[in-house]
Amino acid sequence: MSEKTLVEGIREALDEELARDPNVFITGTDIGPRGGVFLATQGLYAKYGPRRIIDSPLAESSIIGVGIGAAMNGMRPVCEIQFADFIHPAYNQIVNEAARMFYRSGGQYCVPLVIRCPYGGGVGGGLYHSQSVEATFAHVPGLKVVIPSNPRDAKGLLKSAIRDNNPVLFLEPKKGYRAIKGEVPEGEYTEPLGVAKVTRAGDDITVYAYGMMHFYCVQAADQVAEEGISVELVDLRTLNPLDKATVLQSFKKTGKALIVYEDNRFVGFGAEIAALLCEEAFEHMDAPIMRLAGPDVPAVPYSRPLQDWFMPDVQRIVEAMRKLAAY
Amino acid sequence: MSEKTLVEGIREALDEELARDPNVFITGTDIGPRGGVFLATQGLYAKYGPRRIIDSPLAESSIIGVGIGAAMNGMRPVCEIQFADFIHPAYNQIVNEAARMFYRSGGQYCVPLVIRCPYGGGVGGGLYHSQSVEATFAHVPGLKVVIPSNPRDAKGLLKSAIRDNNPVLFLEPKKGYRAIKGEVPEGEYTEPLGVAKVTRAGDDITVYAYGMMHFYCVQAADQVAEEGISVELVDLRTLNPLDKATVLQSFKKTGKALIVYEDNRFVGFGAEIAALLCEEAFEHMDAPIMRLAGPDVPAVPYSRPLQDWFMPDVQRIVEAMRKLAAY
Amino acid sequence: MLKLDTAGAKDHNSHAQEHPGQATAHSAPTPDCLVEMYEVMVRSRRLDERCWLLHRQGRIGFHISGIGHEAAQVGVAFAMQRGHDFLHPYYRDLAMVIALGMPMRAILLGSFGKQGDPSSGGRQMPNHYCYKPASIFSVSSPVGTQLPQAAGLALAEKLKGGNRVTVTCIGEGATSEGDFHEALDWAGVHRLPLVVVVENNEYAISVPMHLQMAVERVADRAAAYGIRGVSVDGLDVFASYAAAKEAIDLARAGAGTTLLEVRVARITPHSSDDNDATYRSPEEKARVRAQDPLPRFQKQLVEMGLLTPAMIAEIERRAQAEVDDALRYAENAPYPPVEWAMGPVFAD
Amino acid sequence: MLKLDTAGAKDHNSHAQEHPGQATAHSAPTPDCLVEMYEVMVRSRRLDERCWLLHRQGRIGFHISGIGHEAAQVGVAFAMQRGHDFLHPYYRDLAMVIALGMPMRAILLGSFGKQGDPSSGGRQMPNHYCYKPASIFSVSSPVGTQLPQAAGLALAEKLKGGNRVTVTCIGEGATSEGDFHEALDWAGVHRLPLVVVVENNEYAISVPMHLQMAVERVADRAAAYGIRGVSVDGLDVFASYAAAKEAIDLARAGAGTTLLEVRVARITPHSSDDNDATYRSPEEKARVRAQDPLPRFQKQLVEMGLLTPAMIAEIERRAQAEVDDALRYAENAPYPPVEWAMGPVFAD
Ligand SMILES: Cc1ncc(C[n+]2csc(CCOP(=O)(O)OP(=O)(O)O)c2C)c(N)n1
Ligand SMILES: Cc1ncc(C[n+]2csc(CCOP(=O)(O)OP(=O)(O)O)c2C)c(N)n1
Ligand SMILES: [Mg+2]
Ligand SMILES: [Mg+2]
Repeated sequence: MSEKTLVEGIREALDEELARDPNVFITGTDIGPRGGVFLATQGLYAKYGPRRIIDSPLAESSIIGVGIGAAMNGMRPVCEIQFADFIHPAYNQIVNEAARMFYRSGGQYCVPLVIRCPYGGGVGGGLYHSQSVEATFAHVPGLKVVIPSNPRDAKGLLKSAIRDNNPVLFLEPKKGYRAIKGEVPEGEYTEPLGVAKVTRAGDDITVYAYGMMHFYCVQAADQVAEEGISVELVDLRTLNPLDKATVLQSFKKTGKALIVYEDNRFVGFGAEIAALLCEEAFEHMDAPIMRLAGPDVPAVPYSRPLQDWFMPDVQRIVEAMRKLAAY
Repeated sequence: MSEKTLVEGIREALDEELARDPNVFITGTDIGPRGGVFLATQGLYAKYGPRRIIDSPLAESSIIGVGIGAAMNGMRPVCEIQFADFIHPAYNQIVNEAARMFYRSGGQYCVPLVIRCPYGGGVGGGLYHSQSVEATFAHVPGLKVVIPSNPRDAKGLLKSAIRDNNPVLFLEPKKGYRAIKGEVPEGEYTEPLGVAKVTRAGDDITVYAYGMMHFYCVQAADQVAEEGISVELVDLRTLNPLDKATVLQSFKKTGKALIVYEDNRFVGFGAEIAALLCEEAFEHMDAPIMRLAGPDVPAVPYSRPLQDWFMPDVQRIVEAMRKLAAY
Repeated sequence: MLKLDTAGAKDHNSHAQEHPGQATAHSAPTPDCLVEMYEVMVRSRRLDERCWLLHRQGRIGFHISGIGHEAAQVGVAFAMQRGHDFLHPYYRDLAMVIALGMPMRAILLGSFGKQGDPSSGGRQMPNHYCYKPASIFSVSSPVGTQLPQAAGLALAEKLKGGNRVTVTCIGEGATSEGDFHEALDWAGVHRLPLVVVVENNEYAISVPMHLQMAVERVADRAAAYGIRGVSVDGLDVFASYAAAKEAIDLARAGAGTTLLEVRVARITPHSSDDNDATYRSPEEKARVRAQDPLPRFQKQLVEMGLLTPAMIAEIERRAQAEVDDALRYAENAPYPPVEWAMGPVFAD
Repeated sequence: MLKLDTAGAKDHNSHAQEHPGQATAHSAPTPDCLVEMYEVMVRSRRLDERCWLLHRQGRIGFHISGIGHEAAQVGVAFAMQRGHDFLHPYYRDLAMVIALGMPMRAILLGSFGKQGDPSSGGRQMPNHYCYKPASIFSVSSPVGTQLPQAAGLALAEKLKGGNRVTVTCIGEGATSEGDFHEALDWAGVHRLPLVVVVENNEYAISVPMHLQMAVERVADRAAAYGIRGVSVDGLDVFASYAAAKEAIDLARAGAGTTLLEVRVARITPHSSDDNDATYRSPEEKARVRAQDPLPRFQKQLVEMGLLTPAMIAEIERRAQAEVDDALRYAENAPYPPVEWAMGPVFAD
């Protein structure tokens, strides 16, 4: 084992899957010699060449559409969308096509396609390099949505995603690419899709998070632990299909839930968690279900103080944890 | 006053606004001589001519993009997307552009644009002529989302939408176009955006709905009334911005909530209502918050029994009402 | 046999071993082949007409027609290595899918939304063909989406060193969609083994060509992508076949993509939901009807001495019998069980 | 003065009464005009260089550059009726927005994300220009989206019977986006008063032209839309001006849209986030640097006797002073209050 960054975990997964399966190939803009704008594909072009690492025209709908076609012809494409903000032109191919192909063809064709996509704010990216898109896509039946929160999961989940026979939107917390470090086992291992993980056991409150917000929640939980607040932390990891059992189980223990996400709050993913809990675990509810989320303005503004205002951070999570615990 | 259908209410609104304001024009496919595939624009081409009723190329992203540009140059375009299923190619122009323009230009440019769009199932439309898209778009700050449930509101809300200085997604329950009839006042009146309506006062349970499902809920409420269940029915009418006050007020009275929507259940609009209630009216909760919604399969299947399986209907609403009342 | 099998999901997208025997190249339409083409046209036409009737009778809920497009479709289909080459069609391609071997029973099960419908198991609307045994991919309603996918099929074929050509079809109206443009950029850059057939019937539902685009010929659009553009009389089987054959041969030989415009006639309303009297005059409709490619092809074959009145009658009889059989079969089939609506949503 | 005013939302999109005096046509670049063009190029270049420096110093968070694009931009801008005609630009259009009258202070407020940034009030990244007093629309990050919007601006102008021409700019890479295609279909069908300027620097970040499209010239793409396509040396002010002037005059006269390709050089990395050593060799970079349009234009004007060493020095002095002033101003400006993040999200 060795300490790696999140982006290194992703790069290792890509490298190993390219080596393992000749049907895997990567496409997207700047993923070739440039190695991707976040260097997730660095070195792969030199190693696997232009037939496996294919720089695409600047046209997201076709990056996905071509991926769907290639997948239906026996390949396992990994398509990179440079920023989640730029997945929007591909919305039709993802939602109407990739997600529905297996169902609509009565199972004749499946679409083993991975869409890798950095998301999230706090990096000075302004309105269009900061967006979170998980709620939008988690709403789509037929599409798996996966978000890793640490290098180990990043590698193991991405490998599972590539081997999955369904389209998987793999959202990578870009602020965590280098900021989040951790042990990554060498060589072959996978993490299953559709399984949440209790990353910290606790008794007083349950906090649900994923991606960068999970990273902050770990720190916040450490902080409130000193005050005697025992936090159970659930890393959702896969948003669709959601691991309902793990989500409900923790809540039944603590009776108090906080959901943290940086996407816009209204109709965000946290709403589904809240709805699920108060629908299926009503008798265990000991407090209002709290959401700490990005505010309902179009996206993260650029200017430093404005960005800071937008982003949930450790301090705000601490405050929310305290408030919930004190209820 | 006279009895009209929902689509007639829409047509009247268009006609009156075209007559009232020379900056209003309509574009989309088949909205010209054909009068729209649902005849919402029937007769308008003959009356206003090809400079005001502009049949577009078959290209949704540009239908919206051209609308945005025209709006920024002083017009009030009403863009028709033929079916909600076909709004997906325009997702980028709607979300990244129309909804963000006012905010991103620091208020220099606003986008007074209406996107009219039939949505919903139960019409034998199969996977791609039945979709509900309200949750996806209600999540987008900067975009108003309006859904009328009756002819009077259809006319009054559409007139307000056309006069609004923001992009408004105006979703029309296509199954209700002719099925829903009601009184429509002659001539000028408007209904305000952002205001929900208690369409039936009651004491036992609150039911939240919109569009076609509201129509069914009225019938279901009648039915259970005979059994002594008193339903308060809230027609949300505008999903974003949501009329939180009315939503909360009714719940504080009844303590029991059922949300009915035909969109896929998971991360659907009902999740937001549930989250809101259990976050801000926890002390009033007397029962689990129930959602009756479309199942999480890609969309409404075509074959009759499969379609019937998918669609919430009066009978299922009645059962849900009974179950909630009995809790 | 037509019952859909969703087991073995891991093999869904593997094409290599299927129907190797069906791969048949037609270097030129032999006399036999011409008669077969004619028979496919007749079969398609009779089925199509029956569907219109069934719709008027309220027995099926929807129909969208290929009437007037058959010559082009048959020309293209017979230029393919049928069963081996890929087809990513659109909703008007009835004659094309029949030519590739999709059974009428299968098609009508779709029209009725009945159990066993191989296209989608009753999930999609009628005429949304999908038939893997004949290498036919799933028709989507959102127009244009098949183009980038077809480019992807062709790209994968090239990467794998395979020799299948991908043929995809689209209406002229849908060439205004961004997906058309994006797909052809890939096609040009990678010289993909792809033929994009534009079935130009001059209308997108009610919107006439001149409001869709400002070019004379859809084939003119090829110039934007560094690919071949060819426009032919799609009412003529010979012209359609020759152009398609050349395009497919070039694609297979590594010479890249052709944008092949076939100029056809939409003799019916857009679909059973349409009323074309709102935008086409009776005179115009009569003019379009007069372009019918079926009598024209019949006349050509008769003049060539390939068709006799007896053969014509026999072909008609067989087509009617086939339609009758398929209709009985589909109408008597049960509806799918509701489990078919439930999924599976995900492949294993 | 640069403080953003969000009041009076109802008037946001009314353009008729603004700055009528600023409408100045340049039928040919007069000597004075040529010198002014040169000065704009110098001003843009000095500001641009300073931004790179500021970024290396960690004083600003991001910069994306127009260095190497200035000749084309100035040529186009001076062919416009500045302030009257619309510009829907993209992120590289620094020289263009300066030419249209956007003050350096305003630009640098954006680079620093400071209060008063007129482009977006600190919400957008640097170089996402928007300046209504000069009829400049808001730059978006998602590439290509400005094209349908520009078509819409032009369509509205035509519907209203106005005489503004809309100019919009885009990189060659972004012409692969579907929005490019869809917009030009409208432009062709409605003969819109629109000029689409493609600034072709042969790279989309790291992706070279030959992997983006299979045409020699982006202007070739015009053939798909029934519009004019013109390709000029965008390193040359005269050629750029002449081609733009003709295109704008034609657009204003009702002759429709031109797709104007200006072939330029991206002398810098894509942006301050890029490292172009990963995909361009030192030799290639040297070759690109040698194409610098600024010394070329200076030499031309000197040879024409329009520029003297003294004038050159004075122009440099003024540009440096302007940059220094703007930098002081922007760096000393406060950050926006957090209320600026909160909205308003909706117009009244
Ligand atoms: C994305 C999308 N937008 C709109 C529609 C509705 N629609 C179905 S067919 C059609 C016209 C297509 O015209 P064309 O491409 O010329 O094909 P044709 O039907 O004439 O063969 C339209 C607008 C659709 N199916 N998909
Ligand atoms: C829709 C979208 N996809 C990806 C990006 C990321 N991106 C920003 S600029 C750029 C390259 C643009 O190249 P080109 O259009 O040639 O313009 P240039 O920068 O060379 O002037 C890319 C890929 C984006 N901004 N928007
Ligand atoms: Mg057509
Ligand atoms: Mg470029």
